[in-house]
Amino acid sequence: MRSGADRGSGGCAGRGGLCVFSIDLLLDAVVLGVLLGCFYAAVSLGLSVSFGLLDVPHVAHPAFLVLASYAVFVLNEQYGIDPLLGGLLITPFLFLFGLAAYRLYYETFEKRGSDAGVRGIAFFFGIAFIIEVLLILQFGVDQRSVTASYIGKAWRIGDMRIPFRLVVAFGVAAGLTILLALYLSKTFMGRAIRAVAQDQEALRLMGANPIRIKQWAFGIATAVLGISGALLIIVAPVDPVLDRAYIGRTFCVVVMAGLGSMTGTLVAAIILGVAESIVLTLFGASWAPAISFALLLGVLAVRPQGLFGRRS
Amino acid sequence: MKRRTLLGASIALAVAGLTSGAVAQQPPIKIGMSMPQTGGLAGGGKASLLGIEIWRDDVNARGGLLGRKVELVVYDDKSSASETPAIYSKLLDVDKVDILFAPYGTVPTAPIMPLVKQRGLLLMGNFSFQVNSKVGHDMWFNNAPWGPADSWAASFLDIGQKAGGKTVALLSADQEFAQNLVVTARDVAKRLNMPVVFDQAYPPNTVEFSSIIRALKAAKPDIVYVSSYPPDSAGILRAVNEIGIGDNVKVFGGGMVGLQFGAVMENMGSLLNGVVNYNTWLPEKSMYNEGTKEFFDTYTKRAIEAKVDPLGYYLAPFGYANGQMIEQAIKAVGSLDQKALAKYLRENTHKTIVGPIAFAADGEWKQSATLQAQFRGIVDKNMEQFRQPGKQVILFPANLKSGDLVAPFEAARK
Amino acid sequence: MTIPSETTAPLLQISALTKRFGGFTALDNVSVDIRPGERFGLIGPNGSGKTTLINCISGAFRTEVGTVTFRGEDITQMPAHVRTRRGIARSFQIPRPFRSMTVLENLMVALDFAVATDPLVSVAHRRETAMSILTGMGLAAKADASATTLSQVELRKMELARAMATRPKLLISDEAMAGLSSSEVDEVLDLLMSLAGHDITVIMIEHIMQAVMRFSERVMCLDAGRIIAIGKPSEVMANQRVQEAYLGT
Amino acid sequence: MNRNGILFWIGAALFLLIIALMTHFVRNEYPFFAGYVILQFIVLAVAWSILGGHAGYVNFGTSAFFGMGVYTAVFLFKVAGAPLAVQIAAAAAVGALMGFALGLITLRMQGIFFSIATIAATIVIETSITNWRYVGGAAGIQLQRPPVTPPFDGYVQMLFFVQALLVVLAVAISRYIQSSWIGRGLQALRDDELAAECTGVPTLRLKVLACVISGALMCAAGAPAAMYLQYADPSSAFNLNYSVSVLAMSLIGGTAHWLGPVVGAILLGSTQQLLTVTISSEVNVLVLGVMLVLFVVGAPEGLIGLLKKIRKEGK
Repeated sequence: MRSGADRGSGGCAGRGGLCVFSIDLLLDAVVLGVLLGCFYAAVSLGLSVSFGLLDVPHVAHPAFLVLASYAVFVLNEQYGIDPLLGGLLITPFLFLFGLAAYRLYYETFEKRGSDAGVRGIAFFFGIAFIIEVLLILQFGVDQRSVTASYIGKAWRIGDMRIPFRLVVAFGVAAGLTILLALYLSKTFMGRAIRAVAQDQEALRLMGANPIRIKQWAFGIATAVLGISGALLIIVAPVDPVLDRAYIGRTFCVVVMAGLGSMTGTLVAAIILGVAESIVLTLFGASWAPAISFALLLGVLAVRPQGLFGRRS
Repeated sequence: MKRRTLLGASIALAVAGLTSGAVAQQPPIKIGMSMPQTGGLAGGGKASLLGIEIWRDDVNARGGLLGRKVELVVYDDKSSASETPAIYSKLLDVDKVDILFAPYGTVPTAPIMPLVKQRGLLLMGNFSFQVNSKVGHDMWFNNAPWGPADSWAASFLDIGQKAGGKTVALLSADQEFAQNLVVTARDVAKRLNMPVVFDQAYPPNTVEFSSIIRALKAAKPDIVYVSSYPPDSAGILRAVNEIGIGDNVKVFGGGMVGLQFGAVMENMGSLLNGVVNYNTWLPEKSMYNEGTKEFFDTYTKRAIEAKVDPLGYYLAPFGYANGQMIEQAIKAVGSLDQKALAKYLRENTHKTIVGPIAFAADGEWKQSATLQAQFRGIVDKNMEQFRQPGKQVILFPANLKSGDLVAPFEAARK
Repeated sequence: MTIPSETTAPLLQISALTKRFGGFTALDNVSVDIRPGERFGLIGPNGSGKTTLINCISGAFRTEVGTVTFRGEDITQMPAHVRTRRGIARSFQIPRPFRSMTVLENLMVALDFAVATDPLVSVAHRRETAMSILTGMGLAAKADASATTLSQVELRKMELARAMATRPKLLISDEAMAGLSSSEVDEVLDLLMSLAGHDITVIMIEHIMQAVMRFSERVMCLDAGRIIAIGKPSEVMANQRVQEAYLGT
Repeated sequence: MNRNGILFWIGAALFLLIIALMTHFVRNEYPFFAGYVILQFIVLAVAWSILGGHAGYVNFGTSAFFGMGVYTAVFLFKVAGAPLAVQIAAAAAVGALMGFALGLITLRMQGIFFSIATIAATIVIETSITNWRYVGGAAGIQLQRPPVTPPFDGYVQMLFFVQALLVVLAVAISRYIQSSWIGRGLQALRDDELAAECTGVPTLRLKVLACVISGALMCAAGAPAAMYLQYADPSSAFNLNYSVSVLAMSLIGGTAHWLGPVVGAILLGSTQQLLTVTISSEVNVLVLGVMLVLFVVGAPEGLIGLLKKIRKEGK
């Protein structure tokens, strides 16, 4: 295997001299990992609602995410609007888009009942591809990135340096998670959404219209992408097919979290981020994806309902 | 085996026969190729194709070859190896093309090497890396100025050593091309007995490079050799800019793919300053040959509506050069006989807009003309700046040198 | 509390069964014996643990505490399909037909899997068996209709038919009459009556009291996962706590 | 039923005969290159729908199985110059093992979880191969074909025929499963897992069985690709494209009947081949996307379902 003897290695492996550093290397790795994790959480939250709570196999979530990033990019490029602000600006449109998207999904699948799963997935894959191509035709295949005061600077703590981008991602992600968690637990609509996730029948008997509620929830899930998309393009440049890189990651986070648990999503994402960051820093970096997804498989094998799963 | 070479020969003859018979009613000379127009290599593929198309228009304006118009037959290989065998079979068996060009890049090219060898056909390579080393096809000619496999690692590490560097760090994308580069870098480092203090391959789709750069920094190398891909190059430089890389680093860069493309460079802007990276063509005085300026005048115009790299330094002129070489060969040989063309290409030096090209036995350039250049005084969000000389100062090779290294890296970044 | 078991050995023996979901205790130390051939009624307000109990019997849930013994064999850890082969069949509160199949095929699944599949038994023969069961249920006409086209009562019957096709010793009917008109209720009730008796034991969960009264030889009432009363229907009905549980006072 | 069986086998024999004749009398090699790819997709689609169609468990790991097939072949060829037949047989074995392991880990989960798990498994496997120097690692590996074995006079022709054999095998298996108790069990658990369990269907065992068969076939289909391309690199061998195309083919054809994926694969496969040599741009990705959406929305039962409907209305 490659990252064995014939290849030197970073961090501590083999090289005595470096072991001294590996302690605060580890510390850095953990800190950066937590920040990265929060970023992952931010891009997964929407999915955690749409897939986690509504059981919509939303494979196009990352594609929507990239789409949002491009919207933010345009606002930033054309009018010099700050990416985060841009993200907020497009949020209402995304909400409406979400409502429409769910309506279409419902009419074509859930209404027909049995195994919407398979077709739903295919459907969203189709949507994702269409979005990819439209983006390519519009913007070309090159990467795009935004400019903002907090991109490219770092925050010094001793000899540790933390990129502002990630600090922003951290703050926003944390805020977003708390907001959503509160929304779902405190507001009437939020509780209704959770109820739908638990037991549609019960809700129907209570006279509420589950479809309406699910549509609303999907709207929320899509609206969140405004900010998530902004973070995506703040943290790293985006290109039209970037979504493929995030299908695995986002679903990994949501499933590992246990469906529909917002705080769970945050924690799972942080675990993923830290694992990735530590492997990148201290071991054969090229193994990073294997590690994080093996982690997911492990969790699923032991606890199919995820770390914070609600289902028995 | 024998049976197959026979078959190959007979087909080659058939092709030759067909064409010579065809001269009468003057059908066009067909040049067939696949070109990545979707997928990871699309950006480069499109620029490269534009270069070739410009040559086609020029040569047709000059009245074509052997009195026949030149026509391109191009298919998209989706940047993947699995598409090209069918495509090239289509080109040969259905479209009956006269000359084959290879797609841009190693992955799509690799599967067709055995095919062309088996059929004894000439193949003009297009920026693939060492695809012929195992196959050993003597009718293969690569337009890329790589030269010997280890040349650019050698030149980069040499620059670093001259700047007083002793230890090396290797950071590479865990993908095909980057890995080929880093392998040679390991050998060179061993040869120059420079200890490798850090050697990591980061996986594709890595989002955040801060932690890996942090680890690299901790290894305190003098020379950092990076072989990365376009999506990652930006992330790496950002992280370097934020995390810092340590004052002891003399030179940074070497094999970063992407820093040759206009859009990517524009994106990164001032982050590029100080980076020493490989390139193939740059707008420095020393780089202009007969026809070079005219080519770029045309390219710059057509790049806009073609929605491809507005600069097009990296690939386009070499696509054009491929055309020029085949043009000279056909003119000299006076026919489309593959063997004769190959013989001519192998034995002569060819005048092209990227300078004179002579091939070694393996079909790579006799000596490397891979540039190592340092970015200087780059500002953010400005495409035009890259058209001026002095923005990328050529440090290697000596005959094209246009300036001296500024070291250490941290100093050069300011 | 355990019922002093009758002369014959019990068919089903549940002892100290406890089922928790997270913090919530759905079944709390439930113990009961059910005799062969008995018609057993299970009542209790919503969420009292009735369905949970039969999920534990049929194997839909696994239990951590307590044991389930069927015909002298401990089946606590057996997966559902094995229990079915041992002779435990059930219907569902909300009917769960195989929607992509015809009524006949629904039964064929049972005959293919639940009954020890004997290669000598030809497909044709199995079809006959299935048809005869359907005829017994008055569904013969619908044999080749898609399960999705059935009416509520037909669905109920088909589920019972499918359950019967597994040749059960114990048949559990989970609110098979919910949402049916009174005449339909009687239909289904008569069906269950006719099934019960000849070496099939029936556990019936029901909200419709007169149905339970008519059907059951013995009634057990659950509330909040505990047995609050068990015995003759009339006694249980008279029971103070049962009335409280139902009237929610 | 029985007559159908005979008809089927006659059809299969004819199919193989035609293929064999082609390999001898068609001189133009392009049909073999293009045809090979289509046949390969037929095998993949049929194999996929054994689990995805009958049981309704969406496997995203098609590319993982395919890639493993490729690399099993690469490894055996490099280590021992094993002949094609051995490569394929070994690949099938590996695929079966993979299917078994994956099945045991993931098939306890409800449908969609399984899909996610297969994505994860794919990434884990691809990363491991990428880090395996011996088979070329990320840099990829070039292979030199051995001389072709008679009666074939071209290696591509041979591969074409071999892939055709795999098609017949796959279809025969899928057809048997559909008409047997296995098929009925899978169908039952697809409709309602709990109800199936309570009707005596050993759901987990059936699912794992389906996963094993489907995995073996997918891997086998991948094995010849090593010799077809004479080159292997992880990013091509584990390309997401395989997973999605195969999913699309099965759905477009219809998963209710074994013929569905065959039809779908032929249709979409040849369309893709055609587009590659005609439109040749982003547009062919777009076509895949649009086709997917149109079919799942417009013809949820796929072409087969559509035909059935039409016939019904005809009557």
